[in-house]
Amino acid sequence: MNTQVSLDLDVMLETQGLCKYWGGLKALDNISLQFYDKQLHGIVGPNGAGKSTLLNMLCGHYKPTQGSILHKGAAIEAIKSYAFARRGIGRSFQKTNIYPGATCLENCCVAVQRRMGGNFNFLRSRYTQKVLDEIATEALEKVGLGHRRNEVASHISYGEQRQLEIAMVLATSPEVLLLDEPMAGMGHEESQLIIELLKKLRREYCIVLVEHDMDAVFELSDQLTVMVDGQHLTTGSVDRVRDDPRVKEAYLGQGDEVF
Amino acid sequence: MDTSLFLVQLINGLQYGLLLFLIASGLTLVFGVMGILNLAHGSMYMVGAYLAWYFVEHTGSFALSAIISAVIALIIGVVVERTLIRQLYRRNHLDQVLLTIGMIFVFNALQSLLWGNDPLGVAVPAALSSAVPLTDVLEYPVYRIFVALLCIAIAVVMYFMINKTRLGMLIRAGESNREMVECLGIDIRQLYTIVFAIGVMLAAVAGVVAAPMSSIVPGMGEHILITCFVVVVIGGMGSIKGAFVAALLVGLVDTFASVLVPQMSSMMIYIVMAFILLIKPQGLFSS
Amino acid sequence: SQDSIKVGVMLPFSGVYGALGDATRNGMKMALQENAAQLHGRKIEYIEIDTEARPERAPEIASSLLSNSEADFIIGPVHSGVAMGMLKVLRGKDTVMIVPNAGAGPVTGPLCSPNVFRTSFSSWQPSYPMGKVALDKGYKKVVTMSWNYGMGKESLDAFEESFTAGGGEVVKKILVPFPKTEFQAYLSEIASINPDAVFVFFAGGGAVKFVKDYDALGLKGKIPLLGSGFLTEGTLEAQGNSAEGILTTLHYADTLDNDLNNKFRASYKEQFGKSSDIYAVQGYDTGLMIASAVNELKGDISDQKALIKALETTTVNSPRGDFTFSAAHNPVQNIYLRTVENGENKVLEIASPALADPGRGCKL
Amino acid sequence: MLFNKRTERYFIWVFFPLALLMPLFLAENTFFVSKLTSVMIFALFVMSLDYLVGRCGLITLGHAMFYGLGGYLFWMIAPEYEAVNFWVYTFYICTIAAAVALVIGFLVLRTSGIYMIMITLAFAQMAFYFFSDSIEFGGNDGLFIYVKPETSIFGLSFFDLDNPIHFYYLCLLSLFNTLVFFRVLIRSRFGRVVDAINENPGRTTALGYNIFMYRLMSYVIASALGAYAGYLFTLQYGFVNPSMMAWTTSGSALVMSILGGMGSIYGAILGTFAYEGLHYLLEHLTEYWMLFMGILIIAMVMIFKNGIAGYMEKLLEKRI
Amino acid sequence: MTKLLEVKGLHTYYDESHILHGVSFAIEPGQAVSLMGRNGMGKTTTLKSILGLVPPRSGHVIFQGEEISHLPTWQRMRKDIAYVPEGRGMFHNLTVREHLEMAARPNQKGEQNWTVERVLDTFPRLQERLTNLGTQLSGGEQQMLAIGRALVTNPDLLILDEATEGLAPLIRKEIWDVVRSIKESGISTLIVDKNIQVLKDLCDQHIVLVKGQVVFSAGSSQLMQSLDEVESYLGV
Ligand SMILES: Nc1ncnc2c1ncn2[C@@H]1O[C@H](COP(=O)(O)OP(=O)(O)OP(=O)(O)O)[C@@H](O)[C@H]1O
Ligand SMILES: Nc1ncnc2c1ncn2[C@@H]1O[C@H](COP(=O)(O)OP(=O)(O)OP(=O)(O)O)[C@@H](O)[C@H]1O
Ligand SMILES: [Mg+2]
Ligand SMILES: [Mg+2]
Repeated sequence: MNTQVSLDLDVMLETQGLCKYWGGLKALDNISLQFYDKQLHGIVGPNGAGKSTLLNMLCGHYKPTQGSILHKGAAIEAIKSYAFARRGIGRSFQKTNIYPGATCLENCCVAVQRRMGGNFNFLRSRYTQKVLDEIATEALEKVGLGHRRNEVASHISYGEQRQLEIAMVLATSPEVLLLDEPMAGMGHEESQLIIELLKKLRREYCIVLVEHDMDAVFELSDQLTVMVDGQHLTTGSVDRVRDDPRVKEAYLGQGDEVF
Repeated sequence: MDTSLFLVQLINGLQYGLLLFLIASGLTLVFGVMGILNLAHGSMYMVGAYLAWYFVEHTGSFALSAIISAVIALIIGVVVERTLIRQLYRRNHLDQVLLTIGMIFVFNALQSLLWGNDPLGVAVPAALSSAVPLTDVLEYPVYRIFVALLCIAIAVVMYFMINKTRLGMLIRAGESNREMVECLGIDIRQLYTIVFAIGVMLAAVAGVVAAPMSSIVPGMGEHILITCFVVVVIGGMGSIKGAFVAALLVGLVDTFASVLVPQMSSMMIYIVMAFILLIKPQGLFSS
Repeated sequence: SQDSIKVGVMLPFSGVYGALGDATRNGMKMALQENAAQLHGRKIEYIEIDTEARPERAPEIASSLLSNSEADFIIGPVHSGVAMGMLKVLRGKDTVMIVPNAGAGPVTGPLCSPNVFRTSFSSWQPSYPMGKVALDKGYKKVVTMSWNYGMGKESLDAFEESFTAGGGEVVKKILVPFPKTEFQAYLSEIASINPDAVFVFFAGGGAVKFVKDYDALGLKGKIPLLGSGFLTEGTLEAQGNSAEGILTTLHYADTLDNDLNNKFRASYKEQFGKSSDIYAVQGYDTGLMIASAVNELKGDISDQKALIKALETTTVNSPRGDFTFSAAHNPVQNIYLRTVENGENKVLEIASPALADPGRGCKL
Repeated sequence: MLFNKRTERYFIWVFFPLALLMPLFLAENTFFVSKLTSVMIFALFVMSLDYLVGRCGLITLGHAMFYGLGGYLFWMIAPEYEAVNFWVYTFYICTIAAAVALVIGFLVLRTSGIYMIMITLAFAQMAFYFFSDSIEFGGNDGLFIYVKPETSIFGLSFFDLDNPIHFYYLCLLSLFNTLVFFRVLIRSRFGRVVDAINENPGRTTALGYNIFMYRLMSYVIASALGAYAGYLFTLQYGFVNPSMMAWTTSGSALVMSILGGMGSIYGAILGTFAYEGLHYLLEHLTEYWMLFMGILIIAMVMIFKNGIAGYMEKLLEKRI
Repeated sequence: MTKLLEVKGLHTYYDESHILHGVSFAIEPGQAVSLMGRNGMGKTTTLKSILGLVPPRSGHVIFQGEEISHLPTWQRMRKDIAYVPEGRGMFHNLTVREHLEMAARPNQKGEQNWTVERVLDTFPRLQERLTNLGTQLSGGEQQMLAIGRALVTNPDLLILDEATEGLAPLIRKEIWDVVRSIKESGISTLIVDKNIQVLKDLCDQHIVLVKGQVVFSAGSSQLMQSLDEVESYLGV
């Protein structure tokens, strides 16, 4: 275990012997990890290593074949998938997953409204609560989409949709942020924006970041886990992991250049 | 129920099931595989039966009549796809509901105009008109054995075509993402026209084949339509194997319910369907 | 000189019952045309509406004919469910309603009404005499079978009433869900019971399919098939050979040898290019009935009481033989025993002369 | 604003005043009043379906079950010859229908898409055969209902249901209220979630919504209103028949709602009036009305991309 | 020598919004060309206009000297163009093997250099997942499959839209290697990507889009000279 991580930090999320099998394929095999509050935990690994699968289980989208997930010490693997979000576990998707027909603002409003309550209020107009709009706008501005707030989501470009994706997660004000390749498809500038954003956020939330953009991962992670073929390869500080020869072989490649 | 009656009913159930598969086969193709909601499927079944009658009256030959009817149905299929269905691929699925309901009206009206409303019948072709004794009283008509074999043949051919051939892959891919298929250099529009027309033709062929065993009446298509949908959906959308198993299942359930729980027999296939969908919300053989 | 007489026609012209609607209308128009002289110069104006055999639309169409078109007569329907819907609106109203087919018992039973007439039959009528016929033939054990709806059930009950009264036994009563036409399972069951005879009520397309299946599965020739006459009405051509030899009872038969019938059949065939059937006759008699009532009132039908009186007392000189009306306004008529021979319903004998429906529950 | 589309506001300003005045023109001919009444009743039914299909994305082919149930329930719970209160029975019927919808919804909403269409159909067919096969419920021929409820609230009675004109106004009021109700519902925070679920159910779950509950709620509301429409229909002629529950009734309602413009709510009125109007005209014009009806339906699908409402919006909204 | 692809004055609209304002460029046979730009500048739209997926209101697309603007998409692709779309365009009801088999065909010249087997050799990861459905693959696996599916059509021009998005560094390198070898075998490529570091070495020609207009179009050497300018367009 990485010594740099001070032990007085709270364990926010923990997996114990987590397995996910698809038929014969062991997409995840006996993964035990701890995710600390106010830390950014990077997860990398070759394609098909099971990173998205892990996130999908942490957010309740898939049920584990075996093993358990603890949130603040309570086992949550059996609860309904929407209840994960209720407990403050929010996620973004690798494949853009938004409300294409609604405006960016409305996309975020749906997210904000969840925790503001009153969802079974049949009579109160959705437009009367300005707070909702404000929080939603704030989330959009954080990711740099403020100027697009009234644009219909399907009409903004792919990269912008990726930004919106993150804004929506932020808008739910989660405690845990599960980000699945948030930077994929974004331009350099936008990526920088997100990196800056994550730098700010990582001291406020427990963030799990899956990303193939190595610069970003190395820059952001407090801890880094490498997975290969559903197996846990190593976990530790960025420097230690980067120099691990097994990691180089399986994932980064020997060359100095990082693409 | 003694054993011999049980066996007879088993045969009846399978026979009915196979016939159902035949009628539903076109729908499996058009609706299950291609994803086009064609409510006028039943109408084409009806049109097939009427065409069979008409050409048997005029040519005297059942085989000839079957061929002519199939060709006419194929042409209707091409025309309908080219002029109407094609415009709707990009639109909401429900527009297909509206369109094909409009088509039902038109087909019904044309049937009434062209052929009147009297019930009609076609004689079993002479070559197949004998029967095999089953019990002291019951006989089993050779024609129905022929139909059963035909259904099995169609099922096998369809299964291979959809699941094993490149053509089948293209059709399935088209259901999933038309634009992408076109990006691979395939004329998806043409392909869809043809497959849709084949689906329509299968419906009409079912009507032709069923004609000698049933009565040809207005509205015969609408009665069978819902059952066809039941078959396709229980089987799981897009699965030929599923549709086949579901058709046999529905046939058996209906047959045995008729004799065992007659008070509930009309509800039975719906109860079975509800039950299956509650356990397997995507049908029996969904991918 | 006067306005024309408005005749509202509520029949199914499309769908499964379309053929019945067509024949009824043809017959009626033919009668009114032939008897135009009796109308005292009044023209007939038809308002025809397709009921699509949809009971839930019946009240609306009936009230349209009643208060929008202000029809003097409303003719219809074929389907019993529709009849109920019409009755709900028309009972006790000023307009005369004449039912040319629907046999539902209540129409001239508990729901009878002074302004409602029926020129066809009550479902009890054609089936009741068959019980006795079956007994005479020496059948002791019979299976009965029909669709599970009002008309079907009433027919089977009527048969059973007379059959069991004479010592017969109905060993099994099969009710097929309406409008299902998959009969194979039931026929297999009948074969395994192997009764002395089978009595059925089916009509239209279902009748065609039933008779063909009965033949195809080999039951024909082994177990005699008896039926309410609708089994072989308007369906013989489609049934082909399979229908030969079936025994049925009905208030009409093609080969009834009287002048009226011969003339009727010839001119129907001439006018419409196809053979007439019972539905055409019922329509024809409806026309006759209107004509004779108008004649009796010398063309003035404004007095409803008088009109009803005139209708009640007419004797209709029908191709089926003369008939009169019972107190409940149902025909009192002969029921014939027929058999199918060479594609025609041939009369064997009168199964029950001047049979009147008991009119149970009617307070008229 | 409650009615946020200009087209919808125009429509309301044209339709409801006209409908209010209509009986004055038609006083001579009560038939047209009752015809309009029954079209409005059906429009109410279509509207509830439109909400379900167009706004919630829950396509059902079993909605007519509740339409029929509204009628049968009234027959079941109303005493045979005593006077009953309309409002009280409205409450009873809607509540019972809602309870039934709760149970059925609990089952059918596990599926989605075409599977849901079929399973709703399955339940509706079961109900249909249940009523048409049982003699106690009048079987295929249906039942007569002889009671006409009185409509007093706190001793004040505004409507006399025996009078077609009064009944007309009652239905008009119901239609208007339903329209407003759905608009309020759609605009509400609940409506926002329903819209979100319709567009992307997976994402909505991931945001922490229990989408099943929202769907169930919508299903229950729409079903209760569907039953209310059936209850009104039954009151109009005092007649119930299982064909009210037949899948063809659900099918026609679906056709009218697509024709009107899915999800627009007021489109349900347009669709129903257009369809019924055409039907009425054509069937009085020609025996082959089906041919023309079919051709017109086909033409309308081809021309209107989003139903009549969508077409009107295209014409009117542009000029803002 | 005729140009392989020539694009002249494309104006493309989504309903009323004008996205491309007269995009023009050309690709020589055998060249690799990069198309760069920030998010939302119209790169994808340009590709879709070339392929006819979003028909331009005006402008010409000329492929191997032949005007193809009027042709339907599938006929353009038959002229041996292959496309790897952004978002990958997987079929949810086809297995990995079926994805490749349905697409595989020799090109117009009758050559079939890329076969299903060769693709599977190139991407061993896919070999293991042959019976999975397209949408059951991990993001990266989908990307490999999309590229493989394009290659088995044996194109003359391969169009890649963000083809390395979501790929692990090793695989990404592999993909660039594949592109390089494709280029060496004489197939032209049109590459949309964000990674200017790789593209500047890999491609012979570079095009930069800003708000639907070509603001920079030149060879590699010129790119090196005006790297700062280009990077500012790209927001690097
Ligand atoms: N629904 C499914 N059915 C079967 N196999 C699946 C399914 N989903 C994922 N897999 C398989 O599980 C493995 C892990 O997939 P996962 O999406 O977690 O990979 P990943 O680490 O996120 O990869 P990438 O970086 O490419 O996104 C893959 O080999 C994939 O094919
Ligand atoms: N379907 C659409 N309807 C309306 N506008 C669209 C649509 N698709 C794209 N746009 C708009 O067109 C512009 C160009 O989009 P395009 O997808 O071509 O950008 P891009 O350069 O590929 O960006 P990215 O790098 O994010 O993929 C964007 O501003 C976008 O808002
Ligand atoms: Mg992934
Ligand atoms: Mg793009």
